[in-house]
Amino acid sequence: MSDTGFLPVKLPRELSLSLLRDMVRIRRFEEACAELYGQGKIRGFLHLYVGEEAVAVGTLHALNEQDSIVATYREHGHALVRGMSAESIMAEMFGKLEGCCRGRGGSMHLFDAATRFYGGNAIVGGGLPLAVGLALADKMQSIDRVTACFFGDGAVAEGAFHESLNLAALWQLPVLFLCENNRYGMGTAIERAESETDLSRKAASYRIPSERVDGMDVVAVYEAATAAAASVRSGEGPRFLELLTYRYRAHSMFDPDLYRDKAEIEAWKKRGPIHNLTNRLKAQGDLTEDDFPQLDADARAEVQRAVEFAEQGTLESTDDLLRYTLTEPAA
Amino acid sequence: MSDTGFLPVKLPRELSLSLLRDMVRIRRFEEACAELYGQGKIRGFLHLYVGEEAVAVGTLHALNEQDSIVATYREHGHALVRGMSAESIMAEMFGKLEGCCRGRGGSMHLFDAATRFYGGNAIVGGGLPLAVGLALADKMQSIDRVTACFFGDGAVAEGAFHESLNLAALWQLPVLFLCENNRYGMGTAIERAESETDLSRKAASYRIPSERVDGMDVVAVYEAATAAAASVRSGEGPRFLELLTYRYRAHSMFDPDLYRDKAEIEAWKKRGPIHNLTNRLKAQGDLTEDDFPQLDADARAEVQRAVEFAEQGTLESTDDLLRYTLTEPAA
Amino acid sequence: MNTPTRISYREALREAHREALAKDPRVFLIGEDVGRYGGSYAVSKGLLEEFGPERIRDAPLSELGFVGAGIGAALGGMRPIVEVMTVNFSLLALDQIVNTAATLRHMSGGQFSVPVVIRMATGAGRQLAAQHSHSLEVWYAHVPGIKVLAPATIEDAHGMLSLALDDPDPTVIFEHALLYNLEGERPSSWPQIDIERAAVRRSGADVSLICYGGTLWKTLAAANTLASIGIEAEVIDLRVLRPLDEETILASVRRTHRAVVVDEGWKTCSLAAEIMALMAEQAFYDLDAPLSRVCSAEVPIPYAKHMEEAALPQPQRIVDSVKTMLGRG
Amino acid sequence: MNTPTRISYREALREAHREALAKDPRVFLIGEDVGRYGGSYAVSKGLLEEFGPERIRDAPLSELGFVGAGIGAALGGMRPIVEVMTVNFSLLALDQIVNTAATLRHMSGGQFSVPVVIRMATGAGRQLAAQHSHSLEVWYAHVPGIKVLAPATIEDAHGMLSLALDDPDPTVIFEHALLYNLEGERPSSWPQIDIERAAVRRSGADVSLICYGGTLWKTLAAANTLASIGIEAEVIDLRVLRPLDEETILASVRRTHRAVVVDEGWKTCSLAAEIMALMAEQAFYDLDAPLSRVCSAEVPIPYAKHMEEAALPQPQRIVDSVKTMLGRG
Ligand SMILES: Cc1ncc(C[n+]2csc(CCOP(=O)(O)OP(=O)(O)O)c2C)c(N)n1
Ligand SMILES: Cc1ncc(C[n+]2csc(CCOP(=O)(O)OP(=O)(O)O)c2C)c(N)n1
Ligand SMILES: [Mg+2]
Ligand SMILES: [Mg+2]
Repeated sequence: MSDTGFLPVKLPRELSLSLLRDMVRIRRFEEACAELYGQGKIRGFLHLYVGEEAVAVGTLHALNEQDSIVATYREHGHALVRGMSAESIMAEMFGKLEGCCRGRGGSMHLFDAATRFYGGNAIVGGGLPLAVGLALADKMQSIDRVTACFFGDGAVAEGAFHESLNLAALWQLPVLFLCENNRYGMGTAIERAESETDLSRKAASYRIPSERVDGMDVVAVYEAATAAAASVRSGEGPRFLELLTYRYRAHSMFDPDLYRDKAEIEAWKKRGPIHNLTNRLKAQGDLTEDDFPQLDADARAEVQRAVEFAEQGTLESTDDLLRYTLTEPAA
Repeated sequence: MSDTGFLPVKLPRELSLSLLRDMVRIRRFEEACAELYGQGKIRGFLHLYVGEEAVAVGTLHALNEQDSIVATYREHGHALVRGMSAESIMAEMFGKLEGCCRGRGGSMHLFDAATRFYGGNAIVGGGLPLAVGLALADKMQSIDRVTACFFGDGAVAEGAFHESLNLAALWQLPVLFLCENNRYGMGTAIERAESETDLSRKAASYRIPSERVDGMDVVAVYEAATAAAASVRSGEGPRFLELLTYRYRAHSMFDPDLYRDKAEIEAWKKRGPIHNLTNRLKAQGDLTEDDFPQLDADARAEVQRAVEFAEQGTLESTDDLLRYTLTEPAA
Repeated sequence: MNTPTRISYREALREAHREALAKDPRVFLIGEDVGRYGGSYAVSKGLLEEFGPERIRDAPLSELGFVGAGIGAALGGMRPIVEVMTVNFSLLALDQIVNTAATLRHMSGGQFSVPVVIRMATGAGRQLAAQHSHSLEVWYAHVPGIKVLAPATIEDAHGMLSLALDDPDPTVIFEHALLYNLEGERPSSWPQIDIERAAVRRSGADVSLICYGGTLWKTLAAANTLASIGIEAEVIDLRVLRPLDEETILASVRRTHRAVVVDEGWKTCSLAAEIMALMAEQAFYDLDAPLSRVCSAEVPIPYAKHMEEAALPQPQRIVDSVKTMLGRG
Repeated sequence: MNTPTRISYREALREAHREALAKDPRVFLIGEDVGRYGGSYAVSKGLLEEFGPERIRDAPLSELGFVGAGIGAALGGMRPIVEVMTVNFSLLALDQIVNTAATLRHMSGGQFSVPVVIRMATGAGRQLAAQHSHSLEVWYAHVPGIKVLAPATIEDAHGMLSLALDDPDPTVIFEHALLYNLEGERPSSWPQIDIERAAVRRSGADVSLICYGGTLWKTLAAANTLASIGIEAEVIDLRVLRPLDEETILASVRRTHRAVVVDEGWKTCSLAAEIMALMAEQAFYDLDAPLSRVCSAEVPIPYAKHMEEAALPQPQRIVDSVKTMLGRG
């Protein structure tokens, strides 16, 4: 750590601003979602990412277009940063035909073939075996690609975690495991879910090199993910990052959030990722007075356009109800 | 190790002889099973324990009558040492009404309420959650008891292993995990199943104290199990022993055993547990010329009686087919 | 006299839990977020404060592990209530339920009992999409060695729990997620119920409508609509999905000579199919018309509201199918 | 002319694997003990030597993990054949099959395909007792988004694999464990088959016997016995358990007016129930007698041979049920 309390890393200004921009985009998008849920425009389960932006942004910026992404039900941010349009995501949550999945998936099931975004999975731990399989396919086809797999601290207790990490390590597959440790699985604190709360140690027990990273510091996340992705890409087998983060909001819109201290939330907010990066950039002289207001205005405008797009979207015909269950015979 | 190559441990002669006796009983029982399978008297799947006797014998002697046992499909030896009669086990495998489970269970499903022998489980890893639950019941009822849970190296890759170890450690339950590492799960060598082949390290990743033990040396097993059971009993939470052993025979009677070197088998046979203990006892002057022939004759006679008992057993009436599915209303 | 108070299905369940926990020290509740969070459907809200963390036991995300542990604890003398958040996640625990809980008594030749109660939310209707909308009651109803209950009313929600706990064998209770908010008058004392019989929720001579769980209310709504056009439907609530109360089902269709089975499960290989098979086997000569069913469309449940509604059984589809059957289409 | 050579169901399967592996580099086999051990039912014996350990990939005991990995690999462009040793262990993998493989195409609005083939042994009859004798085809046949096949003949064992691999959607293939040793004449060239239609394995006008998988041969044996007393049974082998070929089933019963469904699954909520429901729904006016089924007794399968036999469908029970139906009891 340097005197300013930051890692002594200085990213190029353009990159830094782009990290900031993406965090702000997520934040504004998520705030809008919460509001739209209140208005009944978005329904079903809605899980917000507010507070955790540095994780998706730092990791996804460290990957390239050819890489594959497997995420969870808390994935709007990932989808957005990965390059899916805010319009297609918002329309999906409105249940509109113009949504990325024609309104079939909703908030928990965003998919996009073009950006190799493989969801969106509402089964905790369900994405891990899938990621292992995607990586296996790449390795067998000698495709130079990383599969990044996001999952929460809660997922670590699932058998799927254990089986997947072992397979990935055993077969030396190009998977980058990204554990978003926000300290809670719904209302269950990690201390009440894991006998070993240092999750990177658990990863090590599969002989997967692992590291704990400050998930509130997007620069630290970016650096760690860049190094880990490079290692995975070079054929050294899987890597594991435990990203220490926090969600400011309740687990979902149904969660009364009674299981944690308001003081705990406030303490984490002080270390907020956006705040954190703006301070760093200011200290470095990389952020002008106008930069943030500009980014923010852009993000708000993007979200506004997305909401309008979604509002104007159409509903799929119920005549098509049975479609997309099996492949249709070519016409 | 002392000069003789043995642990510098000297157990009381009576105990030593009883360990030897039980290993020989298992050996003779299993040899008879193989033969009876050839004759078509025993059917279904049959998994023999020949070579691994020190594990069941050393561990079960370290436990007491009030403890609970959960085993696998390779459990004749455990059942026998635990105190179930050879008759009831053999009759079970003959499918006779006089068998421990009326012939409903067969070789893979030996059960006995009297000795708290909870099976016999044909699902690899299936016994682990059950053992956790038994221990949870004991802890909640303040019953001073250890639940010993046997499973193979192959089971370690299952999600059930992961979830069970975490639960046991998280809730500090009195479970003694006993991993019978015979280096193969069917035809799959441990190196092709586990990215980390030091299984006691995996246990440690749940913060469960663990130890690797020479599973061909019944004295080492007994000592380790005694210490571990004492720790579990004293309320220190679960313990894990990895018992390094080897099966001389094929996985089951269907296994052509093509996946391993004959030389490997021969090398392990040189370290055979019965051989090992007789040598040690001779070196200690604890085994007279007559002792072994006597034990052996007793074991053969016991097996002979069991076979006769099973032969003479009766078949359950098919009118009773639907019984034991649900509890019957009291008469 | 007091004015009657209202009570919800959720509260009735909570009350049943409270009574069971108070009565028998062997009873405990285990599951994901049953404690601090208060239960994902708030069934157990407040119980942690009352009974403490040992008996209201939050489990990690380990469905196979904690369901198996519940089974083991039952074997070890406790009376666990295992809450699996939803049937969707129970897929991860099926091995323990089918291969252990359902078989132990039999494999051991009758030596061991597994008095575990496994509760789970089921069904669709809240736009939770393909992975959170299953109705797999039929899978469980297929398995010998377990009992399967589906309380559709507040009385059943309350009463079935303690009867299940008294049962020496494993019992699975399905609570349709849309029922938790169902409200009704709080009975001055809880009625005596059983877990052997189906219930005739409405009498009628023209057609039998057979349903369970979440579809009861849709079916009753359909029956009301039918009554307004002069068709009197008998509504049978199965209540017990395994073992089925064949007698009540057959008696009804022998009176009405026509039946429509309503089931939120996907149509093919549904529980509805079993009810139809039963009638085609044992009441064939009493039938005056082809049997019919109203089930979910054969598609993973879509998110969009209009599509989800189109996929699920609705009162209008029940009405239409009865009208067609009676030549009143 | 060469004397015809014999081939077993197992060898036909092996040949199909070999052809698929040789033809398409995207095809690989993954499962427990498929390699060094040679496959628990010896289906893949010799393939490791021929295709190497990458393509004949031994997996650790991790059913959820490697089935999920197969699904992921299919999504990633490969054509995996996943061997789950038996349906009993597939319970551990159901979440990946039902919640991922079966839903991905739909949830993604048609963007993604999962061309995975999952093979598993099924059924009882070898005294393997309660945990190793399930017949859960009906569970899989309930799930939209997958196809379910049950080859009962050597030709189907050979031909279904490549058709399943060509299919862009997930396919589950059930191989009854007692069929592996089935022998027959090796056809000079493999016949063209399909995976859309049920097969009429024997024609007859008096009654339709509908079966699949392991019960085909028992049913044919029963049909022979019936023929000897002058009853001509039509035997329908379903072949495809999802989507069902309703047309062939209904056409048969419309000809014979009577049907017995034979299914090794437990009776309640069996696949047999679905076939009966179908007929009661769509061929009701063609039926001359109550429908009937011969299924497994509702008990975990016992170990003892005589008890196991008593629990499973047997030719004599099929014969008896037809005789009763025809008033020839
Ligand atoms: C298999 C499974 N069990 C339970 C749930 C219900 N559930 C949804 S999210 C969640 C908490 C997951 O926590 P974590 O993995 O830490 O992710 P986070 O929500 O904190 O991002 C639970 C219990 C589920 N969706 N899937
Ligand atoms: C869940 C499950 N998967 C597969 C099998 C088939 N199977 C039976 S034993 C066995 C090997 C188990 O190896 P291990 O745990 O090392 O025990 P060992 O047989 O060596 O004693 C396998 C694959 C099974 N019974 N259960
Ligand atoms: Mg979390
Ligand atoms: Mg082993």
